[in-house]
Amino acid sequence: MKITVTVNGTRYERETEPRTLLAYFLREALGLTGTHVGCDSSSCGCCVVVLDGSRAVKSCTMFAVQADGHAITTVEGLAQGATLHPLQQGFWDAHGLQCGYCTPGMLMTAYALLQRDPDPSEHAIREALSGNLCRCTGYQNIVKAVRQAAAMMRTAASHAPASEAPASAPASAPEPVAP
Amino acid sequence: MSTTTEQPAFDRRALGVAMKRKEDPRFIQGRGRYLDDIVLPRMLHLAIVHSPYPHAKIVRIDKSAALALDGVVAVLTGEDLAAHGLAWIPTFHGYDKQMVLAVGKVLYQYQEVAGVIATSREIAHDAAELVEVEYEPLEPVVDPFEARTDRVVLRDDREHKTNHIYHWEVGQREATDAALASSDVRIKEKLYFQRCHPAPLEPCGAIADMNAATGRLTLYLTSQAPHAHRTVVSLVTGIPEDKIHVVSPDIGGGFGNKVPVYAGYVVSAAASVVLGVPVKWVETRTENLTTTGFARDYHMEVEIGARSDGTVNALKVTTVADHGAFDAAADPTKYPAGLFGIVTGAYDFPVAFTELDAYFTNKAPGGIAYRCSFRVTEASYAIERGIDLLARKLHMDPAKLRCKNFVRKEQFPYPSPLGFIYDSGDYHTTLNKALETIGYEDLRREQAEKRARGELMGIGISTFTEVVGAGPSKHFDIMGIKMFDSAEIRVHPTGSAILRAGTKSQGQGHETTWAQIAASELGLDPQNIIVEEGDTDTAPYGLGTYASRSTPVAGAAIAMAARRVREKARGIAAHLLEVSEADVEWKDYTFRVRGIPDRSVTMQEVAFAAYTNPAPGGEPGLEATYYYDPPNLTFPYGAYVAVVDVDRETGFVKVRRFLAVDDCGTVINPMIVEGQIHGGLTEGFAIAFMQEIRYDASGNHLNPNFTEYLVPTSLETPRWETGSTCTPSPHHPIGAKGVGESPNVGSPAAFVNAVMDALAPLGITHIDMPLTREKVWQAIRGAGG
Amino acid sequence: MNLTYSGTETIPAPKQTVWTFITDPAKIAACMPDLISSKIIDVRRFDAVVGVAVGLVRGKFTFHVTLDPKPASDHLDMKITGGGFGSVVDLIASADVAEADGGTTLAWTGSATMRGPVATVGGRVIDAQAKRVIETTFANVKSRVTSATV
Amino acid sequence: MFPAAFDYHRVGSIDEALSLLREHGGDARVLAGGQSLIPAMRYRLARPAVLVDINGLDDLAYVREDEDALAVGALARDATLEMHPLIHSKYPLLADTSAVVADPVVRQMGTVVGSLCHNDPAGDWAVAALAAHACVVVRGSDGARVVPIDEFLVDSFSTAVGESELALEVRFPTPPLRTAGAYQKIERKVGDFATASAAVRVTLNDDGTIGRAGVALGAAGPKATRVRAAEELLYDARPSRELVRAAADAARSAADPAADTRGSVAFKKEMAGVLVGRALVTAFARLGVEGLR
Repeated sequence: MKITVTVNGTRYERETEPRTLLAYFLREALGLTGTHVGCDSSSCGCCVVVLDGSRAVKSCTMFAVQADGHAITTVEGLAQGATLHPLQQGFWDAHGLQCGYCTPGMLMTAYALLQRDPDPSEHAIREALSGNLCRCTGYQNIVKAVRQAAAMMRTAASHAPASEAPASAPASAPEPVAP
Repeated sequence: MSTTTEQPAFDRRALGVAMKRKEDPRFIQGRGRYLDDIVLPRMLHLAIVHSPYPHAKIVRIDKSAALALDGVVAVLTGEDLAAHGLAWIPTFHGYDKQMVLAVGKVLYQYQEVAGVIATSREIAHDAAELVEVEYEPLEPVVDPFEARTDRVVLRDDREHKTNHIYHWEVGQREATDAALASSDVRIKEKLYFQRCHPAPLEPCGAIADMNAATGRLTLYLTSQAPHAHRTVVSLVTGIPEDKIHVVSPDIGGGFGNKVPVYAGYVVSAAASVVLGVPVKWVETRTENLTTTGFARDYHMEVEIGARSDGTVNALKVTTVADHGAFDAAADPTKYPAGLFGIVTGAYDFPVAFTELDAYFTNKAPGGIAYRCSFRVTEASYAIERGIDLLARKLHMDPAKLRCKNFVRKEQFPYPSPLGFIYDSGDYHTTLNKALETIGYEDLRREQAEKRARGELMGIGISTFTEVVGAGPSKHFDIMGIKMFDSAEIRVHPTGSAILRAGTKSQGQGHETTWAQIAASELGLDPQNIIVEEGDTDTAPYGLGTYASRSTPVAGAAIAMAARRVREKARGIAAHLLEVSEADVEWKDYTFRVRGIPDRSVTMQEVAFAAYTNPAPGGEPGLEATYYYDPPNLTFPYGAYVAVVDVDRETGFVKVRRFLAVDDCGTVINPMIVEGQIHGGLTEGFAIAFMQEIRYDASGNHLNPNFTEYLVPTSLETPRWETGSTCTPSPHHPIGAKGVGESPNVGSPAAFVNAVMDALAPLGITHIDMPLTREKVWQAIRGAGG
Repeated sequence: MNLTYSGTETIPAPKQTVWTFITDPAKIAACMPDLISSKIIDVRRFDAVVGVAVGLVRGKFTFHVTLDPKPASDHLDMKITGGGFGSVVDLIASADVAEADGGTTLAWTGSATMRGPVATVGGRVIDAQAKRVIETTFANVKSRVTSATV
Repeated sequence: MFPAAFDYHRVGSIDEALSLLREHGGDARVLAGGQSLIPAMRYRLARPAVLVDINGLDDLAYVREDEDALAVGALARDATLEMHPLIHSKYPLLADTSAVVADPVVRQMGTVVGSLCHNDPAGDWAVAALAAHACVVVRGSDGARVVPIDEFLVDSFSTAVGESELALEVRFPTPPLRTAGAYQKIERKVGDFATASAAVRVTLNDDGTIGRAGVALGAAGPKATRVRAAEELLYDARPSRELVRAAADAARSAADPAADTRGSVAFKKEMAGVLVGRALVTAFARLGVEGLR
């Protein structure tokens, strides 16, 4: 089947088998290998991507064909050029990662969280991230990282002129069609 | 302190600094390169067919339906591998071997039976379903105590027709028995340390790429020990070692799981050799949990004898170990039960004895060191539970009992009754710090009040010592290869450098900490020291990263290689400063003329000169390699305190507080050390409360996925408190001891001790891990609570 | 995983009629629910392919059935091995027939052992299905014997 | 793991979905949230030949109150309820439930109606629906019918929805004044199915007696189980510790769980009682009746 998806602001048209899971489509058809797969039971959250700008979903529990006509944000779409997204900065500053395998999923889940709750409590963060497993960090520094990012984003939002996009907005405007 | 030289653009005190990790930018931007991210031209995919039976004869394998499927290139069975001499491979233990693909019979459920190679993963999995295998079921032996009877002997390939693998003992049996017999007080308890699995989030995988034109086999492996794997592959296949190139890319967690060689690695290699194209194998979570290295599975019985004042007299621990179908425990050759001899722990036992018998059962093989230095976790659990049981029996505060029996600071180096020389420690100071920090006296008061109200609150202590850093070549080898490690440092003309080591980070942050060690020795900017590991073509030979050995062994090699570089640099500095070498001293990260500190050159200046202005007659360039053979093991330790509340109605345990005070000697990067402790505590928490690999009586694996093998989420995981003391290792070049495993080694006993303390008013003394709601509830109910 | 089931049917027919019925592979095979095909191998053995449709799990199970009657004690053992979905199911069932008021009681027990992914992933699904296969088979025995007798 | 191949249809209307279901019968499955279906397909326990994807039917994503009920459309996600202000203010039983289904990421896709149709005996929504006396709107080629939840839940993994029918909506009756509920669940960790769960909903009359009550258990039988004995005890009685205890005892007796890796029969039965007790205490507390614990 031919599908059209907009990933990190770029439109892609690709042929895919209906049974191809979105995670594998992103990794193999688009070469976006930041999205990982760590289980078969929708348990680990390594594959979380953001659907249509706001919903964190497990891309191993969704078929690529379901994403036809939708927009996907992956970890590769977080940074604006050389400027890290506040969440990426937070994870780096607060040592919110070790092996890095769960990190993209954590980032994307946290990204969706901060869209709906700009100042989440520690409990709210732990709750929101409870569909993402991490074997290395014990989560504590991940929580710290998300709180730091939230603070950075609130500060940026309060200083940003109204016309400017908030720091959390994914790259959107021009939609070049990828080859 | 004043200096006339210009302030460098970086902090030269690289050691002990919470430097942000150099590897992180790629991981936070999705630009890591893990095994499954690698795609090679014409690459095929391998899927493996597994046995549903735990013990069965293979009557017939019919490949025809699988081969008929469009896109299927080959189907390999054990018989096919046998033709290449690859049906069996040696385990790391050397004295046992294991099947790659089953030949004749299967010995555990999910054992690999056939491999299907196809043009896509999906087709490979489609075809794997079509491989018809006819089995004739045999009676499974699931319980090691049943295996001990030899009523059914599992391994007909072995000369000795018995399920008994080995007997191991250390210490003085008679003296220990006598001391126990004459003790005023004795405790004896059976403790089962359950079978667990490290379950790193990235599963294991391999890409084998045989280039027929060059005759070279490149193996991308999720390997914690790439050099050892290269040697094993060479020995097994007969391919010369220079024709094998092992690359271990970014690894998504290892925890010991990625030390052994797995069937998928061998089958993909064999397939690539046969087919001449790259073959990728990435296991499913089910394959990871059912076939790759498990850990623990020790049935221990601990006995302690003491005087009535609490002074310990003797320790005896007897263990039955369940090793599964093959003895694939990755222990050093002379230590079949690893470093279990640390079982006397932090206590000054006059005499001790421990013995262990290992058995085959119809379960997956393994026995790997899961975030643990070779069975240290089991040993620490035994002694720390034992001491608590003794405290209970003596009606003595468990902290006081520990203090009474600790090896004292002035006793180091301390020869333990089971043969180790503890290098250093100050157990009293560390425990006291923990007790003060957490407010132990207040907690005991609160507990007394709660008990009066019928509430179940518990405080648990664990004051473990580890033994890590395997190890001195006199004692330690794996398959004959001595357990040294290595480093190579090349300083470039402009004062940046490349550092290569025989280790392989899986999240530990070597790219940062290795650079910090080298930077602190060389006065260079750690940001400009790139660290490379995992490529056997470029890195010096080393035994890899596991068992908390990287910092004690490779970390030392890095410091020593850097010092070699520095010695060479001193000659160049003397040339630049126009003085004799003897007049040049290394001070404040700079070469200075003795007595004239204003006359100095930096390492950058020396590096430039090494290539542009070498000393006449001297060797140009600035690099060194060091192979470090540690003189002793290191002994990191800690004092942990857990505070729990138990819900009487449901058996739910709430870990209210947990404090870990660790002493790992010199700290390279406190941020990374804290991260390692958080992670290790979380795995210890998981083991104490939920993680277990279970088999039912018929040999069915009950936890083959993450819905049944329970990994705690951010919501269950407690908030950790940490602290530290510092007792540097006297024999390590920078005094470091290793820390990654301490929290996983030390914490399970703290959790269990806390829960048993909570349940003490009900007379409950022990529940085996994991302490699930139901087990705690059953115990409370059984006690009439 | 291991599962056990049991039940009792009271059949308005003479004991011998019931006994003859339940020891006949062809008759028992016909009583299995959602039978897709069956093949009688000899007087004691048959193969059956049974459709499975519980919720989202749909597929076929292939069973090899061996009957082991012990007429002296009015007891029948049945060994059923087979599987589907890459998994194996072993069922051991037994039935005791006894005369009762106005007919015969057929007391049966069954236990199922499942191996492979199905057991843990689809345990709750397959549990329900195994139970249904066994219960329905014996319920069908009752109805067919009854209708043949009446 | 990778699903077996299938044909995929993304439908643009309910009628198109129904016609595909009619055409393919048992070979087709409806894909809504997919959070149970897709893992089952990855393990190849489910291998439908045809998937009928209804995710394009945006009209079914509603959560709204109409004249007599809260109507939750077939595409309303668990997270929609979890974050809905109306649910938090007026439907505490549903708010409780929505926060503990699977994990928060799965809840972004998983649907309430899909969960009811899956009818896993350890699922959450069926338990809440029983306690709330909900009903389900089922649409076939002959039009729609409204099926009370007790009839809708037929057996483990089996419902009253026919092969060529579509469940369109679940309706939770508008709670009378002074009504509250609660959902309690024991799970081994986030994301697990219930070891035991209990849902209650109670209405207090003006005189302080209890009007209609709903009490139900999860993971306590082949399907979500209504505890009629407890409902009868509550009806017309006044909230008291004794009453709560009696209702809990009734739940314990009514529970008929199967032993599995989550727990033994004895433990699950006991937890059924404990959870009904706790849910009642919570629900009454929400109505301002304290001191029942």
